[in-house]
Amino acid sequence: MAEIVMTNLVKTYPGTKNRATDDISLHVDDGEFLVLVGPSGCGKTTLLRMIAGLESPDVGSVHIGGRDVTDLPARQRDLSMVFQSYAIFPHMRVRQNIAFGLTMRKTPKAEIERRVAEAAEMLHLTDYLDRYPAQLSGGQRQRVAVARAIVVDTGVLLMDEPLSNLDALLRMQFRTELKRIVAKLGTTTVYVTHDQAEALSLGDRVAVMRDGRIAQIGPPLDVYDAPADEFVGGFLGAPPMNFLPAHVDRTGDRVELVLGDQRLPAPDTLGGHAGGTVTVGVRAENVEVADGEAPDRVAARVEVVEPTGSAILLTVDLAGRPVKVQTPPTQRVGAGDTVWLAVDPNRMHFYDPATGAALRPAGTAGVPAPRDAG
Amino acid sequence: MAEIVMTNLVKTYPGTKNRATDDISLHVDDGEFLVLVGPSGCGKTTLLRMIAGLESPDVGSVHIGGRDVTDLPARQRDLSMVFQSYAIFPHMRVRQNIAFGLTMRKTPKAEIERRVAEAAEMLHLTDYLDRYPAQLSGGQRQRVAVARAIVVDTGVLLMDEPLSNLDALLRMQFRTELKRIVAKLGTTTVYVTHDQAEALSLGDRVAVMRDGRIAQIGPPLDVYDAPADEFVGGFLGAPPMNFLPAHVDRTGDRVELVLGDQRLPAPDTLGGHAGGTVTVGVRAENVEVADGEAPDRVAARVEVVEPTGSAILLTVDLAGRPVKVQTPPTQRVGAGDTVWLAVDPNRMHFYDPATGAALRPAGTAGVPAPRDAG
Amino acid sequence: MTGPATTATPAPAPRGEAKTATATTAAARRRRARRRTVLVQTACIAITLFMGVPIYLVALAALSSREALNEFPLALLPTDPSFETMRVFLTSTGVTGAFVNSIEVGLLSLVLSLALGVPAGYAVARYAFRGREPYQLFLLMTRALPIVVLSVPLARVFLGTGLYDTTYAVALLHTALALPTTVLITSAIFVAVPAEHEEAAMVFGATPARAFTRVVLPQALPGIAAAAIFTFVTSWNEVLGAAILTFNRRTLPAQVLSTLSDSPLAYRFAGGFALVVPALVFIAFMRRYLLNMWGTTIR
Amino acid sequence: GGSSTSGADGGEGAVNFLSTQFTPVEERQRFETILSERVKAAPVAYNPVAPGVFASTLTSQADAGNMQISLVGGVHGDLAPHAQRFENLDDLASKLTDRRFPDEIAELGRLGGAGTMYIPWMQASYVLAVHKRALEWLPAGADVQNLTYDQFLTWMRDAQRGNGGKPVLGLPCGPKGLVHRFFQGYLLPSYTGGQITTFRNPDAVTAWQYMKELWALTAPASTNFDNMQEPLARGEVLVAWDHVARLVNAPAASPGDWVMAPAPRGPKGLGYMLIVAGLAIPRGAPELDLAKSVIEALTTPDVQTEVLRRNAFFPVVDAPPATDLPPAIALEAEAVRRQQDADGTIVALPPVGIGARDGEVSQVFLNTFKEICLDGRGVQQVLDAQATQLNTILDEVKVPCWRPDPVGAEQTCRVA
Amino acid sequence: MPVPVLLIAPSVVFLAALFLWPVIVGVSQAFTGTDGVTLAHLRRMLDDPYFWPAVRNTALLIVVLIPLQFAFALAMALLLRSRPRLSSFYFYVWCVPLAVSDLAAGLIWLSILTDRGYLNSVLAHLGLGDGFAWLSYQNPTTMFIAVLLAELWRATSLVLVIVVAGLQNIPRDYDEAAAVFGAGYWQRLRHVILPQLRPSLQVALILRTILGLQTFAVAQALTGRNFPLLVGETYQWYVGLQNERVAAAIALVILAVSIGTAMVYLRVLRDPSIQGRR
Ligand SMILES: Nc1ncnc2c1ncn2[C@@H]1O[C@H](COP(=O)(O)OP(=O)(O)OP(=O)(O)O)[C@@H](O)[C@H]1O
Ligand SMILES: Nc1ncnc2c1ncn2[C@@H]1O[C@H](COP(=O)(O)OP(=O)(O)OP(=O)(O)O)[C@@H](O)[C@H]1O
Ligand SMILES: [Mg+2]
Ligand SMILES: [Mg+2]
Repeated sequence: MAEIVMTNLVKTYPGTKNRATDDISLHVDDGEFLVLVGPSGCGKTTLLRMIAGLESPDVGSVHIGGRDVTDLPARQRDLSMVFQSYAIFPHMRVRQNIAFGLTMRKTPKAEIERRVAEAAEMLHLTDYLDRYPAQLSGGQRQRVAVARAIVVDTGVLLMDEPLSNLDALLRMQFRTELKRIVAKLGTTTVYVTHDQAEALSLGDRVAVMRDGRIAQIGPPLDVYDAPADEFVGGFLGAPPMNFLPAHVDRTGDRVELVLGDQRLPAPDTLGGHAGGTVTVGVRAENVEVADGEAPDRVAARVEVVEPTGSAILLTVDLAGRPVKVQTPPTQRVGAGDTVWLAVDPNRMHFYDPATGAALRPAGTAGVPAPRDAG
Repeated sequence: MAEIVMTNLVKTYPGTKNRATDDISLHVDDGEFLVLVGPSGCGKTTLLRMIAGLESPDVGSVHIGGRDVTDLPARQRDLSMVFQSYAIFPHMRVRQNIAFGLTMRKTPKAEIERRVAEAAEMLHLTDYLDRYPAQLSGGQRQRVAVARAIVVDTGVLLMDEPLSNLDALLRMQFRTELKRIVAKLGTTTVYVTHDQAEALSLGDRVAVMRDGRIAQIGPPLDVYDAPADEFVGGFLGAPPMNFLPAHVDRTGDRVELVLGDQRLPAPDTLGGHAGGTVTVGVRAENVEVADGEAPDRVAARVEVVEPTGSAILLTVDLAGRPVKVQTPPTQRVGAGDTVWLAVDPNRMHFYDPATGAALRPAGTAGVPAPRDAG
Repeated sequence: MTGPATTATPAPAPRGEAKTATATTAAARRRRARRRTVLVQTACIAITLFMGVPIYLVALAALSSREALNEFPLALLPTDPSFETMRVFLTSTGVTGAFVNSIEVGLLSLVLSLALGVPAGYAVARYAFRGREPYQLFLLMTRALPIVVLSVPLARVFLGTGLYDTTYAVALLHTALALPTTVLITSAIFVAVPAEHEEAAMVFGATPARAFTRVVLPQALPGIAAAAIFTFVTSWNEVLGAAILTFNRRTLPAQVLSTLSDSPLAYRFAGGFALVVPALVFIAFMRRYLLNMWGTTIR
Repeated sequence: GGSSTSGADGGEGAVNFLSTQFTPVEERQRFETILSERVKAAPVAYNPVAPGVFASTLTSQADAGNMQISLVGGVHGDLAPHAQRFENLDDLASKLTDRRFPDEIAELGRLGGAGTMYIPWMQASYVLAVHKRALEWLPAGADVQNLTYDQFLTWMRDAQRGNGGKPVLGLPCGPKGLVHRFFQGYLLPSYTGGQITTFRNPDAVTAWQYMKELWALTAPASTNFDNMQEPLARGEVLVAWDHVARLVNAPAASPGDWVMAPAPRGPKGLGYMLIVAGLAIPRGAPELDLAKSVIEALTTPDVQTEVLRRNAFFPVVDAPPATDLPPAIALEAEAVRRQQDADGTIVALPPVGIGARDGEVSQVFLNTFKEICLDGRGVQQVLDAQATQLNTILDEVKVPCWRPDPVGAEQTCRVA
Repeated sequence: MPVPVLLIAPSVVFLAALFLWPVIVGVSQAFTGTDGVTLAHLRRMLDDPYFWPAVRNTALLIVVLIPLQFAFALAMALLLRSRPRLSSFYFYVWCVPLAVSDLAAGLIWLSILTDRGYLNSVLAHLGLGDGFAWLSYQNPTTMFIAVLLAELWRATSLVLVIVVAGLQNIPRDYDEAAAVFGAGYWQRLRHVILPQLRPSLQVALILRTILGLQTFAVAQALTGRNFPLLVGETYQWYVGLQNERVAAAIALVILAVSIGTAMVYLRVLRDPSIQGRR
């Protein structure tokens, strides 16, 4: 039982005007894996530190496993943490660093050895166990920090960008392992990352933070597919969601979006906004790119072609605005070509141009298409 | 004129057995943007430090702009650097930190102010100019390190994972800006990253390192599409390239790959290996997934479905081996389904099962399909 | 584990009766925290009394009349302050001159010992050169030999140079006495300054000297301040060397302290107290550098 | 650089005067007044220092051949180690015959050699200071001005009893105290008639036995007392023996409460020690002639009386008895006079001619005291052991004995 | 010339210019007599009744005092580190004894502990007897405690200041990390703070020991020669007995002990994790 309940957490660092976290309330279930994302400086670390007991909130409380721990020192909270700055002990060898949490818990020697060896193996640190941190590369240091956190079996695991300095391959391997460990131990995990793929593949839920507040929280694909506002849509996903202002027009039964002098079919539910202007949000990968003209397609001029390996990212000019669209790597297009774009109306999201908030009642965006999820 | 020529650089850290860089020779053209990638601990930072003059090589030399700088101290090499661990000065405010390089160069006050403001603006640090580093978030600190490096106008710019702690959006914005600056000033840049997209979109060339050696160097898509060996193929790209052992069979004119009891057409050039076994490398996005059976397709059972946002990643079982394939997010498949896979023979890469090296003379893999590149 | 809570619930679920329980433990915890604060304060006050009361007593004695000091039990409060002994003491021959000399010597020693000692401390901290340990022992050797047995040859060294009976001679001697302290203390602090900061400075075009002054030195300020305090108070209180090397240009301790034990008790207190005050002012001034000012250190 | 601290900025034409006397702030102040008012020959930069510094300064300057001091002043023991570093002052001595220095004092100035090495400057002695409250326990028939050691012992015993068991006697046994002079010049001469030769004879055993008893009646805090005027003034002890200059402040506040008396007498007489301070001129001193004029000025009866009046050091010249002395000094002057004029006095001198070993000889007496009184060792056994030590030193220096031991020019002094 | 040599050269030259000759003269005094080389002074030293007590007392004082002092200084530094209210005032007061010379310190403590001093005055005001002879040679225990107390007062600030300066450069990160991993206060102290403080502690230990071997004024003021210390004996022989040769012999003993302990400290407390030295 280690669910985390944060209630109205407010924290302002002394000497600053803005709140680092602004009235955050959040409930992380026992054993849940919550991923925290948000722009740099939005308060993610601060939130973790308050859970850990390293920072005491100005207002609000933190409960872990039903206990009010707001005033409890860190070491009594039964948690472990990967620090963004690693904070591995320079005066200890890697082995002692990894073993630190176990040593503090007076785990038997043999057990410590076994677990350290295991963690080191997992993070490819076995050869470095007898080095001092100063003798390691940046990524190796980060791995020590991660290893130190995962060897101890605590109720709560906090990880602050634990893999930022590792290569994709290692990161992927570790992700799988972490999933396994966490599931096995039932650890409640809060995980900060900037990596899209990590957020979507690891999290039971994703919380998107902005300026010290939670902008949206929900299962990864919900958040990805149906961002609650322009900010979330723009923030999650690489490339970010495209946002275009469009006029809504109803011609008989048909609801259409007017983009410049071209038209695209819109979902019927948008009918209520007929005659008005909305912001259309659509992801690059939800735009279908065709070489030839067809009904219900709009023409656009290709401006930039960026191969990203697994796909090609095009920046096209649509009604005078840059739009990012994605095509499979097999597509042959060049800058200056004209392409024809189509969008499944169900993949469109609509936002209030004034507030940026999703127009939920009027669209289907709130109900994501059903998906299989592993 | 600031091309960098490294010749036979060998470096072994005292107290360690392995070479951190092992006889590296590398030529970076004046104004070129070289991206350095490689697994954690492979020697990237060490290489940068030798270019910067912070580490002196045991063997070998470094020339910058035609001058032998091997024994020249860092400050006389006219370069700037983003340190992996930032190394920003804790006793200086952000403003002084960013201005440091300019101050050392005795730039006029007004000029310093202008440039610092510009860099701060670009990295969204304007509000934090009067803070001490201890009062910043991790990402903000990293941005200070980046800003400090880009305000000075030097011949060589070294960046060691400069964006690892930043969110994708900021990273993308900065990438665009960096490209602009570097192009404008003609700075020779060596850039270490773990980010696939960064490597492919920023680099004029990409160098893949492994165990202190350069495994492959070339234009990004060459390296991506035609990895020189299994290591590079497995390392670059997320997910990594799939590798499958296959028997080569020639039936009349037709060269085929035998995978278990299924067959796939292979390029004719592989004919020379008929009767032998090769390792086939194919990228997830180059596997075409169809719901129905067709000639020249092989059947596979879906095991894991992982939505990554812009696509769906399937892990399928092909002839008893896991293979990652990618489908557009519109595809509907579930675990346990059977799918039919096809691969364009030109997208296949072949490797010697014993050495892992590409079978160049026998395949077309060495010559990538022509592409437009931005 | 597929069904996490659908929304971000603002309030914790299991409240109810548990609420009061957690409330009381929270209160208990706060009480414990308060008890801790009280404990820390008590300890601080106790130590402050131990460290401060003797100084209070000297001040008290220095401002008491001669007769008051002969009473028993002694008064513990300044019921009848008398500035007479203090006045006589402060106006006695040479005290002003000696005061000026002491300041001169103290500051000169400070500057010299930092100038010589800080680079050496840096070398000891940063470089693993051969002779590092012998060098440290060499430094200590000059301090480990009781200076009294060196007094005559030392005086002769200065007599031979024409520096005898000048404040420079005393400053040089005090520099030598403070040098081991300066080197060792600063070296202990320099090790803690990340070498990477220095490397960064050099990459950005700083000469080694500038990298040192702009980047390393500010971070080592606490150690420099500690060393400076030692140098100054050592010099300020040193008697024997100053007495042997000067004749007509005494420092305050040489002028006063050396013969203080022969003076009546009241003068001893007055002299002792008068000597302490300037050193206290100096420490008050240097103290803030001992605590670094840019928040917590980061790496 | 540096600012002058000597009051006379000892530059050209000034006399640098290094001295071990008048170190306390007030005494120094008063003596400087005398110098500036009465010594017109030259400005004098007066520099009182501790004896250790005195020796180091003199030695180093002499060794370096760079003498910057024109005049030195100190007690016999301060000057004796430096005999070979001083100018011969025979000419000055003959010029000053009108001062009529007592022979024994003038003799001391020759430092065991033939020529005059220092000119006598001042003299002093040790007496008893007694608070009148202690007189109530004085044994019947005893005269405080004419005590025997046995009466003294009885008195102290009664006084301790009367004082609620707390001793009333104090002796200056602190690290800078002068208690060894008590053994060398008072106790032992009074009991044995000698100082060195009789060091371990049966009389000496008696004397030390006596000392042991006396110590039992002495305040234990004495081992911290460097001078006795303060414990006396504080009322910590009521009776004390010490150097006059170290007693003078005790009666200062209320002279009416105090009595000053000569030391007690023993079986062999009243032993007392003559303390002489002298003035010498180091070889190679600058301003030699001015320094001589200063010596002349300082030995005029007028200045000598003034020094007594202000700083409680007695004249060494034939000066008319001073009137208008401050009460405390008058008390002391009276006691010193009585001590000198008493019947059967035995004058003891501080060691003569043994130079730098003066301190070591004194230490032998101190060690004897420590072992007998503090450590409680057997008297004879301690005396034998210490006698060996003493002889070791004396054998090295090979000098004839000094008073009260039999003075014979050709024979070296040893413990019998 | 290598950089470190250039950096230490000025101090070496300076000290050598000033001290080389005096040290040679001073040291050689111990072994030369009127007729050549001799061990007589050493024998004299060994035979002196004060020598062995001085050795014993010095050793006792160092062995008891220094651990006490370090514990005390650390406690003070850690109290300050928890940033109590008024901490800067406390810190200042705790530094005050630094400003006091050892002669003055002796005077101060004598005035407190002497029979009619402040301590007994307080006791008298409280009606608790009329004075105990704390410093009497008959009460060696209180005498020793008095010296200990006075030295603790006088010289702990030195350690405190070095430790506080050292603490400034330890990032709080490490402490926080340790706390998160379940380390209690004492564990953090033992596993994180003290190891990182090692260079400062090493230096403080060396300096404190060497300076400790050099001070005697306080003990002398409080106990006279009842509690002889080695340096005190050096002064006694040099100043009081004017025998600089035996004084030099004792000084050599002090020198040997100082350098010996310093060497041990340098070796034993060497930091294995510092590999970053060039
Ligand atoms: N100071 C050092 N002493 C000893 N070994 C070192 C030192 N610095 C790095 N190494 C080792 O040298 C190898 C290369 O290190 P380097 O820092 O160049 O790796 P990197 O490619 O930058 O890795 P990362 O991506 O993790 O930062 C690593 O195995 C590392 O353990
Ligand atoms: N010690 C501090 N003092 C003052 N302000 C601080 C301090 N630490 C953080 N802040 C500010 O609080 C805000 C939130 O910081 P926090 O470290 O929580 O951000 P973050 O979300 O972790 O960012 P990043 O992704 O860059 O690590 C930032 O604007 C930062 O500047
Ligand atoms: Mg953060
Ligand atoms: Mg690196």
